[in-house]
Amino acid sequence: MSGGLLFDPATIRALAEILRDTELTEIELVDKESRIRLARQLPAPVIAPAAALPPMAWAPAPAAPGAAPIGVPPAAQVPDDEHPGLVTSPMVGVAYLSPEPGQAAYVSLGARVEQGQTVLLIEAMKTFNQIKAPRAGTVTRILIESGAPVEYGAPLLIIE
Amino acid sequence: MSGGLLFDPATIRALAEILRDTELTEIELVDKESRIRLARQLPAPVIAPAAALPPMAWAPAPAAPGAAPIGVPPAAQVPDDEHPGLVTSPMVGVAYLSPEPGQAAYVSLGARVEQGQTVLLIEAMKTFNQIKAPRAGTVTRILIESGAPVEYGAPLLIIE
Amino acid sequence: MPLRKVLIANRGEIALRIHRACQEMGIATVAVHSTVDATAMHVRLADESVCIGPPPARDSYLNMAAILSAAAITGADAIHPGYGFLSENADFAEMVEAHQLTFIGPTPGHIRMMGDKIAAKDAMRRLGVPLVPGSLGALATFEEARIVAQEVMYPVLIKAAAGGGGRGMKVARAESELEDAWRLARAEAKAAFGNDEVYLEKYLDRPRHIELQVLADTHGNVVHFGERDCSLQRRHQKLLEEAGSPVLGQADRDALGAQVTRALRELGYRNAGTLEFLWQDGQFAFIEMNTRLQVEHPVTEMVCGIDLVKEQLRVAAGEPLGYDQSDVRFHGHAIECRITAEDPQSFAPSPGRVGTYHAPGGLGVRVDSALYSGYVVPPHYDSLIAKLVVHGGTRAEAIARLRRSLAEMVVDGIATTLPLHRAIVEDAEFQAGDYTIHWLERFVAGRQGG
Amino acid sequence: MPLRKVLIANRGEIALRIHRACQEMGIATVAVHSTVDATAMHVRLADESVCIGPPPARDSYLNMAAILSAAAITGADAIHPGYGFLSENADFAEMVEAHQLTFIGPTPGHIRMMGDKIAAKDAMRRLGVPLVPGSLGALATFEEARIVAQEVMYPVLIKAAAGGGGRGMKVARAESELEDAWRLARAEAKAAFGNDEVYLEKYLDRPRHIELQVLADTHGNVVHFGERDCSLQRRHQKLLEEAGSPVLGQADRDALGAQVTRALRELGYRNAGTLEFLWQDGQFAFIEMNTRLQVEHPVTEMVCGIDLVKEQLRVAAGEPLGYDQSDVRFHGHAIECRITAEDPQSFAPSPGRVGTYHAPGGLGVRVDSALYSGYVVPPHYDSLIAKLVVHGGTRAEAIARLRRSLAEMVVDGIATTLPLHRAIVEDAEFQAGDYTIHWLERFVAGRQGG
Repeated sequence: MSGGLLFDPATIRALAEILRDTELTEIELVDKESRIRLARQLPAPVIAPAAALPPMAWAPAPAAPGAAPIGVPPAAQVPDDEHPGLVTSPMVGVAYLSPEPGQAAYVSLGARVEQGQTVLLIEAMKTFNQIKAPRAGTVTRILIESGAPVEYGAPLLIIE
Repeated sequence: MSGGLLFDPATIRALAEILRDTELTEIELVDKESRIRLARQLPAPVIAPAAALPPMAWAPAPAAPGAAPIGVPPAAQVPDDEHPGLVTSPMVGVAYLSPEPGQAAYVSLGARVEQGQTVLLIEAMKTFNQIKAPRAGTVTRILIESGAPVEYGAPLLIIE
Repeated sequence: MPLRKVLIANRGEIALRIHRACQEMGIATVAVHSTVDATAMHVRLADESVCIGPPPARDSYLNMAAILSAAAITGADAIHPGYGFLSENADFAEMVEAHQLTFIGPTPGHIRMMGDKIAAKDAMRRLGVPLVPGSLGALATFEEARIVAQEVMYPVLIKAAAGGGGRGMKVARAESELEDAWRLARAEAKAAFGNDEVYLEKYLDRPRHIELQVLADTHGNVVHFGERDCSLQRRHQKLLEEAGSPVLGQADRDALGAQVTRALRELGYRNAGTLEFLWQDGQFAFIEMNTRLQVEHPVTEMVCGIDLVKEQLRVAAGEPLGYDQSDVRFHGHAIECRITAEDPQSFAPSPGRVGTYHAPGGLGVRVDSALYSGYVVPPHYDSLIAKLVVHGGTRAEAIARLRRSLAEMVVDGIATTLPLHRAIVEDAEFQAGDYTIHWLERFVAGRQGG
Repeated sequence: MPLRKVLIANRGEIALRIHRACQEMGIATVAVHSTVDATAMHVRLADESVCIGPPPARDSYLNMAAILSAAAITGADAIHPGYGFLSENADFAEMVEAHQLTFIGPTPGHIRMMGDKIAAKDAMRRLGVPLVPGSLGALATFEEARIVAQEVMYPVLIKAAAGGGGRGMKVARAESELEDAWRLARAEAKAAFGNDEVYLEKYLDRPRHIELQVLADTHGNVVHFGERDCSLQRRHQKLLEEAGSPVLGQADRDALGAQVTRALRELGYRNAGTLEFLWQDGQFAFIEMNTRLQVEHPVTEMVCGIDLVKEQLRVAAGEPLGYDQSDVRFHGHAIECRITAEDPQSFAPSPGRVGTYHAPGGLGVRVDSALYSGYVVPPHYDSLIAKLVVHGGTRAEAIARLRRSLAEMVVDGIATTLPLHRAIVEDAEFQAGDYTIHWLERFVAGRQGG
């Protein structure tokens, strides 16, 4: 194979060394004709269950009634959290999907939005703050209900 | 390799560095012909140093003056500890190499001993207890001085 | 003669407890340990340590010759036996004194006297301490048992003279049950203790276990530090203790204390001791005396503001108490939870490696424990791994503090009784202080059923 | 009106401290936190939590709108500000009250008064509290400074009216140095605070820092809980505090306490507060009043047997104290060590991941800390990670207990000031209580040199 990628023991040893030195857990090289993948598990942690989670064993703080996104520990949050199109709350307050009760929502699922377009309101300290779309795109998820309390960083919408 | 993407150790190490510095867990580069992917798990174990060692950081207890083998934590003991020919103390007491002060030692370095032959005395509770060779062989190390206090399991001699 | 170096003939939290008192008094410590305890906390912190034998207690912590040799080679001038192991072994105390060492505890004679349950009761009866009504010593014949039972009234209990731990102990609720109880108790006593002597006493059906902490110096001064309520027991193992008892007031405390300190002064007792009583309907009945420090001594320390182990050390060095009963004041309320390495439902032992150990903190919280993260609880010894002790201005505050500290405490990797304690503090009867020595068995059974 | 749910507008050990008090009183808690504190102890233990902003304090813990919004969406009825952050911000207290929430602290007016050093001194002078001799308020001219300096006698100190943290503060040891000091202090004051007003007072060259803890209800009752000696400071940061002061007796305490409580009763003060004094040659001189809970409040709790945070909560709910000065008793001695994530020689901050955290235990030891094994100390906030507090029957016992608990405490993975505290307790001058506010700087310099 071109360049002798496959199976060259010296290459594999070299890659393995890199893997170890750099504390990587996986290296994968692929070209047209071949693929090489090295992986290792980290030395087993002493406290196995603590490996992925904070070590304390307390139960997560229960959320307040009617305050769904409040008090949920980060570990329990949905993977939507890391979605590149995620719009999060820039403040603590109460989120509203429409300008006033009974009126139409700013956006609905599947709607096309322009950059800078108001997508919802957050009321904080009796002030209504317009939350604007950071980019143009399609609203693929609405993660809150109108009137829900939101904390800083709370996931609001996904615009793709 | 075409474009030099694949397998250039310097590139991989540089990527690994980026991965570490930025606390990413994965980097994937793809071009027309090839793909390179690096991944790592976050340094997971909460109490990493506890894996091999007891975690406490206290200094070892200082030995009493004139009581050399007493109070030495096991970790600090010589590798002789694990020698297959090691003879250890079956009791706490004071070890003597000769039957009485001024008399010749039971055994000397390099001496040949028979199984069951007395090799030293341990005084405990005003009683002198004969310590006998557990096997025949040659005395290759004497690990105590006459009159030294010894704890249970303390290394006394090596007979090979 | 002040103590310079104390050998601590114990392990676990109590060895650490004694080490801390010594260290704060400028007294050097010698830890003794079995091979499996080489990295235990009491060994790590001691000034010196001596390995005295392999893991089984009989070859190490009960090995008197090894312990005395360890004292000799380290030049210790006193031995503190802690609780359990050799702490109530009169022969050991005698050997310690024969080697010109100070035994931090009572005289061998008093240990021996109180180790014999009948002799102990005889002594206390003579000294005017209230007892459970019953036979004056061992019963010679069944007929004698029948007569005494009629006198004290049914239900009655037949107990092995050499007994302990509930063995050789039978209840007869009416005369028709007496002969069976008599026969079975004697058979069990013979099998368990090689001695079929039995005695009889009135059976108290809903007693509390209340004990009184005393301390005597070698100059004839005796004080008490009030009572502990240790009624929460399962199979005669105490699980949670309080000071004071929810059912006693200062007048009850003063009255019992006056009787007991007078008796011990007459006896010439020295050092710390605890008199255990059953209490029912306002009456105390002496059951036994422990001639040593107790596991649950911290609750007394918390309400009296004293350090009992330091007092033991001072008294053992010949110092006079330096205060009298009127100087002993009681503040607030204290509760101790014994956290053991046991399954909280089945009580199956759960030795092994502790993952994370996190002690609760803050005001009014004390933890006595030799645990640390990564410590391996060995299978050879008692399962007690930590004592969580809280103090509050009132019993209600102590319970609230206990609840929040139990919620903060983490012992990962092994099963512990923490969940059981968390359930107990939520129970309304416990909160009301409304329990007897039978309460916990039922509570545990209810949890197992539910 | 009893409090049902308290929002704790703070982080770290003090947020945990307040949470514990609330929980023991059956009051629900709301933790607020920055994104970096999502796994912090105060968040983990609180009944509810709200993320209020990104790591910088100005965007989270100092973000009044976010905190009030968090109170609104969680339905909290009161806010405890802890210490630092918004605790002495009168505008915040005002906003809290404007939102019909209870501010757990003094009135905005008193916070504002005591926040202005000159106004605070004017008030205390009027109320008969002793001050450092000096100018009555800001100096209009240099000539005025010269006259006052002659009156109070050199050495004198010129200080920024708006000052704090040692900035805008210059010593003149003789009249020849006065003009330089005047010019430099004004320039620094202008640069640091945008206000070049300065005042002058007698410079005390070897004072102790002694402060008095007070508590007032909303019914006109004021008590004090004695003094704390906080002389061990480095760059105006307290490192170790004691209650009581090694140089005061009960008569001194009573005399100062009577002056201060009378003054605060007249002022109509409410909730907790601390008056800070310099003390030299038997004379107290008021320097400032902190209108909040102090970091070092636990030493007071240990000697008085009270829970200051619970008292704050009770008083904020409108309850009367329920006791008077004669009910406040002092028992033994307490010492607090502030353990910070700093290099013990250079004091360079040392944030990062804690490996093993092991708190010392046993009798008379209290640890207030939000640390846990594996916790990452963020670089954005104060470096205080733990307060080790010990109590003993005497100062000597407290020091012995401190020594042994410092030896037991483990915080791996980051640099901490534990080694410095271990060195301090071994020092003969510290042991003798023989120190001023300059002692620690010299002690630290000696260690750095050596």
